[in-house]
Amino acid sequence: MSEERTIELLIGPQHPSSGHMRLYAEVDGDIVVRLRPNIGYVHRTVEKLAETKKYIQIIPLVERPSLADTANHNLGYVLALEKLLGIEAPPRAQYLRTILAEMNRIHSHFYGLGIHGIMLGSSTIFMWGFADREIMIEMAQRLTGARLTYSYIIPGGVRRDLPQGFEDEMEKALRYIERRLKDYGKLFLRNPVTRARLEGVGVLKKEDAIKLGIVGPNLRASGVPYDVRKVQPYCAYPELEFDVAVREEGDSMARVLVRVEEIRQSMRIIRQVLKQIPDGPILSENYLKMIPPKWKEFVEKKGRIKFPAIMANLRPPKGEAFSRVEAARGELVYYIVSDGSVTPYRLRMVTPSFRNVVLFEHLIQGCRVADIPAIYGSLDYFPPEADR
Amino acid sequence: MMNLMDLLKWILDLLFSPWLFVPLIFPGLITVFAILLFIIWFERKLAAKVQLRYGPLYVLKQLGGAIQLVADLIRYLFAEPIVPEQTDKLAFVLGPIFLFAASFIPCVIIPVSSSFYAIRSDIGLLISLGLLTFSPAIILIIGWASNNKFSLIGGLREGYLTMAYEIPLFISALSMAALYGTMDLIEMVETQSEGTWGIILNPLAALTFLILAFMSTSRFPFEIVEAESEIVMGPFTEYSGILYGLTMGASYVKFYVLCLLFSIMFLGGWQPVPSLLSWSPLFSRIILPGVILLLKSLVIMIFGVFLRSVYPRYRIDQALKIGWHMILPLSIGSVFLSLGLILLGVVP
Amino acid sequence: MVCGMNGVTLIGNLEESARKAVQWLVNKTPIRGIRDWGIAFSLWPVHFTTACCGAEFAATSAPRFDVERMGFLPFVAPRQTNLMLIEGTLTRKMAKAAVWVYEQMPDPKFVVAMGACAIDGGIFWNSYNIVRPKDILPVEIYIPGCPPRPEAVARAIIMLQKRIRRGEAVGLKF
Amino acid sequence: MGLSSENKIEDIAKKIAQSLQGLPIEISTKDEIITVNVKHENLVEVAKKLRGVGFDHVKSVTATDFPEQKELEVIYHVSSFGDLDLAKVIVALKTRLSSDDPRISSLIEIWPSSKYSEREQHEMLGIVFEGHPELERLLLPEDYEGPPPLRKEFKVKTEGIQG
Repeated sequence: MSEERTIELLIGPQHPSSGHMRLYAEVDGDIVVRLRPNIGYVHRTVEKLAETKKYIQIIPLVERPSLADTANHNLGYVLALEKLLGIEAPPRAQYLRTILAEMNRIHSHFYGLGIHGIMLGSSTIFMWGFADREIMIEMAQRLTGARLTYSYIIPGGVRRDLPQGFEDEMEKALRYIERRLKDYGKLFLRNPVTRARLEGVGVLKKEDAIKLGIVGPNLRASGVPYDVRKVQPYCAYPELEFDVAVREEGDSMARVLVRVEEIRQSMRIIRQVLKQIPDGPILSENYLKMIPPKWKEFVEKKGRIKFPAIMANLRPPKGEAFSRVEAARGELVYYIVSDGSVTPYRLRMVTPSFRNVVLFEHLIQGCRVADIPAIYGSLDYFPPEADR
Repeated sequence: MMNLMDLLKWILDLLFSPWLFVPLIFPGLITVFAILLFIIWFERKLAAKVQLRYGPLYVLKQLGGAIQLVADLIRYLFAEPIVPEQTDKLAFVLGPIFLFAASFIPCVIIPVSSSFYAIRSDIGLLISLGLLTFSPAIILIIGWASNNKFSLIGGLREGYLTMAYEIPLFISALSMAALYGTMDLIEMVETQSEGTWGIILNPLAALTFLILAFMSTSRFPFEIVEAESEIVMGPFTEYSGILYGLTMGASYVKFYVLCLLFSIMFLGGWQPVPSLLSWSPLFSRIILPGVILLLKSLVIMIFGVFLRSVYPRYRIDQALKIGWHMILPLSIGSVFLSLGLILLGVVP
Repeated sequence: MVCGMNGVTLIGNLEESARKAVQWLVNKTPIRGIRDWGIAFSLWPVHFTTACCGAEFAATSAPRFDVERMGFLPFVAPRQTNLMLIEGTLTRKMAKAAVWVYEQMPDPKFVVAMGACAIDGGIFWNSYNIVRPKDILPVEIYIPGCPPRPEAVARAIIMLQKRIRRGEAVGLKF
Repeated sequence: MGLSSENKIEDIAKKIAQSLQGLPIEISTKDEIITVNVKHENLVEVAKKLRGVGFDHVKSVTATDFPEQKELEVIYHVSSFGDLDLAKVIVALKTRLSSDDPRISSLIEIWPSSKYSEREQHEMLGIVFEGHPELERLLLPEDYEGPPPLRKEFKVKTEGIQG
């Protein structure tokens, strides 16, 4: 009779720190021998539904999977669509896209920080993370009119111009966040308990990170300076100065610190954007001239786009397009195949979280049970984004 | 009329007889429930303050939601008590009751003042600490009886931790007993009233005792047994309704008892009683010392629950390491400190 | 079951009679009022995020909206909670878990469906992998929006509190 | 993008062509994407060569159903993390296979990053990746029955007018 040493823990989908997924953990004593993620609990078939929807209708659809990081998903899709259509947004729209993407990056990173806090047991960091996230959400709301699902970026431009007084409000918000980041350092990042829990836990080596195709802050924390914004700049990024946050350690702490550094860099980018933003239209000339003259006046006065009728039935020529953007959680890839009709023939959307799923089985093996949430949180994994 | 007065006097006498007063009123049952209601609400309020929000409020807005716990208690009472199919039913149902009782019973040993107590024993300290060691064993049983993997892990965690905190806890308490030359809680306080408080004499023992008190009642950063984001609620995962209320209350009650002991050992207990107000024996014998003792332990408790908003939690192996590698040597050091103080003649 | 006691013989199912007695007692006016008050101010939803609305649900308990003011405290295990929020789309895989969790919760328990997806599929109405919560759970309140703003969630909680105190919410089985 | 980066992409395309010499492939370049069309029998060989050039990870595995031709197209979008010059381009490794019994050898040995993507395409389009260690259900429920959802024969409801 063989002795059974391990028990199988089913973590999730109803578990305070599982999110919308299940982890099968085989536990020997306190050590996790094997861990398999079981995803798909939020698989909502975005790729299939996209084949039945018109191009403009897909914008809200691709936002939904990643509710915490909608602007970048929206941007990635629109960039691919613009490549198909062969149009380009005017410079002012490019800058506006950049600012929204960076605001989204900030609040998404605060989201990750907060969730990681509660997974480690620090409810204060959860509350702080979500409180400071609200600042950026509020600013985004002024810009776009929505809290999370902006659908701000449309083919050829953006929906709205900067509201009045946005620059000053933003400067205030950024100063506040800078102040808060110091508090985070005091209470969380330099807290001896946090450091004991995170340093040297879940180390991802550089070779492994490259081999497994990890993306985003998780990749950069392992010493790979890959950032789509630098490697293949899009929107206004070529004209902006910022550093890629890289750390060599590759442990959970490094992943957290990379995110905090990215918040700082994003603030730097926002400041530059607000300083350098050029005047001009916010929608490509090709579409602007299709807006009836009666509405055109409204558009110019209010800085809000009334959709021209052509948008409802966009017909890109036959072909395919590939786009990649640096979303908050990493590189986001869209691949669209068009057959010349009003709906895409195939939309492939590879989200950063989906590419990071492999880390669960790679990193958590050999760790302790208590490390499961610590590592999970440090990956900033968002299950709906992975399942699509 | 006389009869009624007699009856009233009789009731009062009965109530203020130490045999009834101590277990029932202070530090016993009524105070325990009041403390439970207060400290859990205060914990939530305090955390909310740090976290830039209000915490419980609308349940009674005038008092800042102070009766939030009453509402929770009522809900617990009327919730369906679920005893899952495959549990060890007897242990499952009786576990929380025994757990609460085991945490509560040491209250009886605690004296209210030099002349008012239920039980006075030469080894009062030992008895109270000894009674407190029951609860980890019951948690272990609960964890086993629940027939849930998370509960099992939680119970085992408690088992491991018990070893790490119980031994140093006894050692640092005994170092104070050596310092005062007695294990009688009343004599301990009286020794402090002549000299200085224990926390100044032997800060090492005070520090270790406090940390171990946090550890044994799973306060942050040692909230490892319940660890909600890792093993859900640990041993208490399967409990619902009032049984869960008891398990949740038990750790607070244990913490309360340990804080009372801490105040007695290190903070001079009910000392100093202002002699100004000693016009009534009832007042100077019972109420005033009791209030002072309660306030001292409340301060410690508030400090303990405040840590929730500062620290995340340690991993079990790290906590064990802290227990065995840091606190145990420190507590042994506190014994030597006590011996040194006695040799130097600092203590009478 | 027959119980003999001092010559009086009670015939019937003891368990059922006891349950009836408890039910009678619980439904007496003052006790019922107290119970409903307690439940209304102690709605603990279970930590069970079904989809992306969870982001807004988390924001609801965060400082800016702070629903803990109403005694609303997201809690860990289904056994200790009495409220289930379907946060957004319910996929087929998740629906099984949802029913499972709901059955583990003690009575009285309530279900609130949050988001357009939880009402009738929302933007994913024609997806092959979703389930409508109303088909599998007794939903008490629907919150429209995609995602609903935290204010809307807070309003739903207040609405549920009012309904419980008026005795309209049917969270009780026994 | 200036002239220099255009040149770079052409350089890289040349490099790829060199390393893949002698194999039956077609290379074309559009923007930053270098498309390499191969027959599915040669896929592993070509992938190994590309790995040798320095393309170290798979960004996505995409399969598309073309019911008219009774074919499935599988695309591996490959790029590099180790070499940031190579990272500027993306190689689309395209191959076609019959949709009746789609079998293809898995590239997980060469690019472990394709693990989950291949699993997903397996359940979404019914492609069998030979040599994949755990070719199981990933996103769909375990008891899902029916054709693979991303095949064109699988229809979902659509709004009225489109029919």
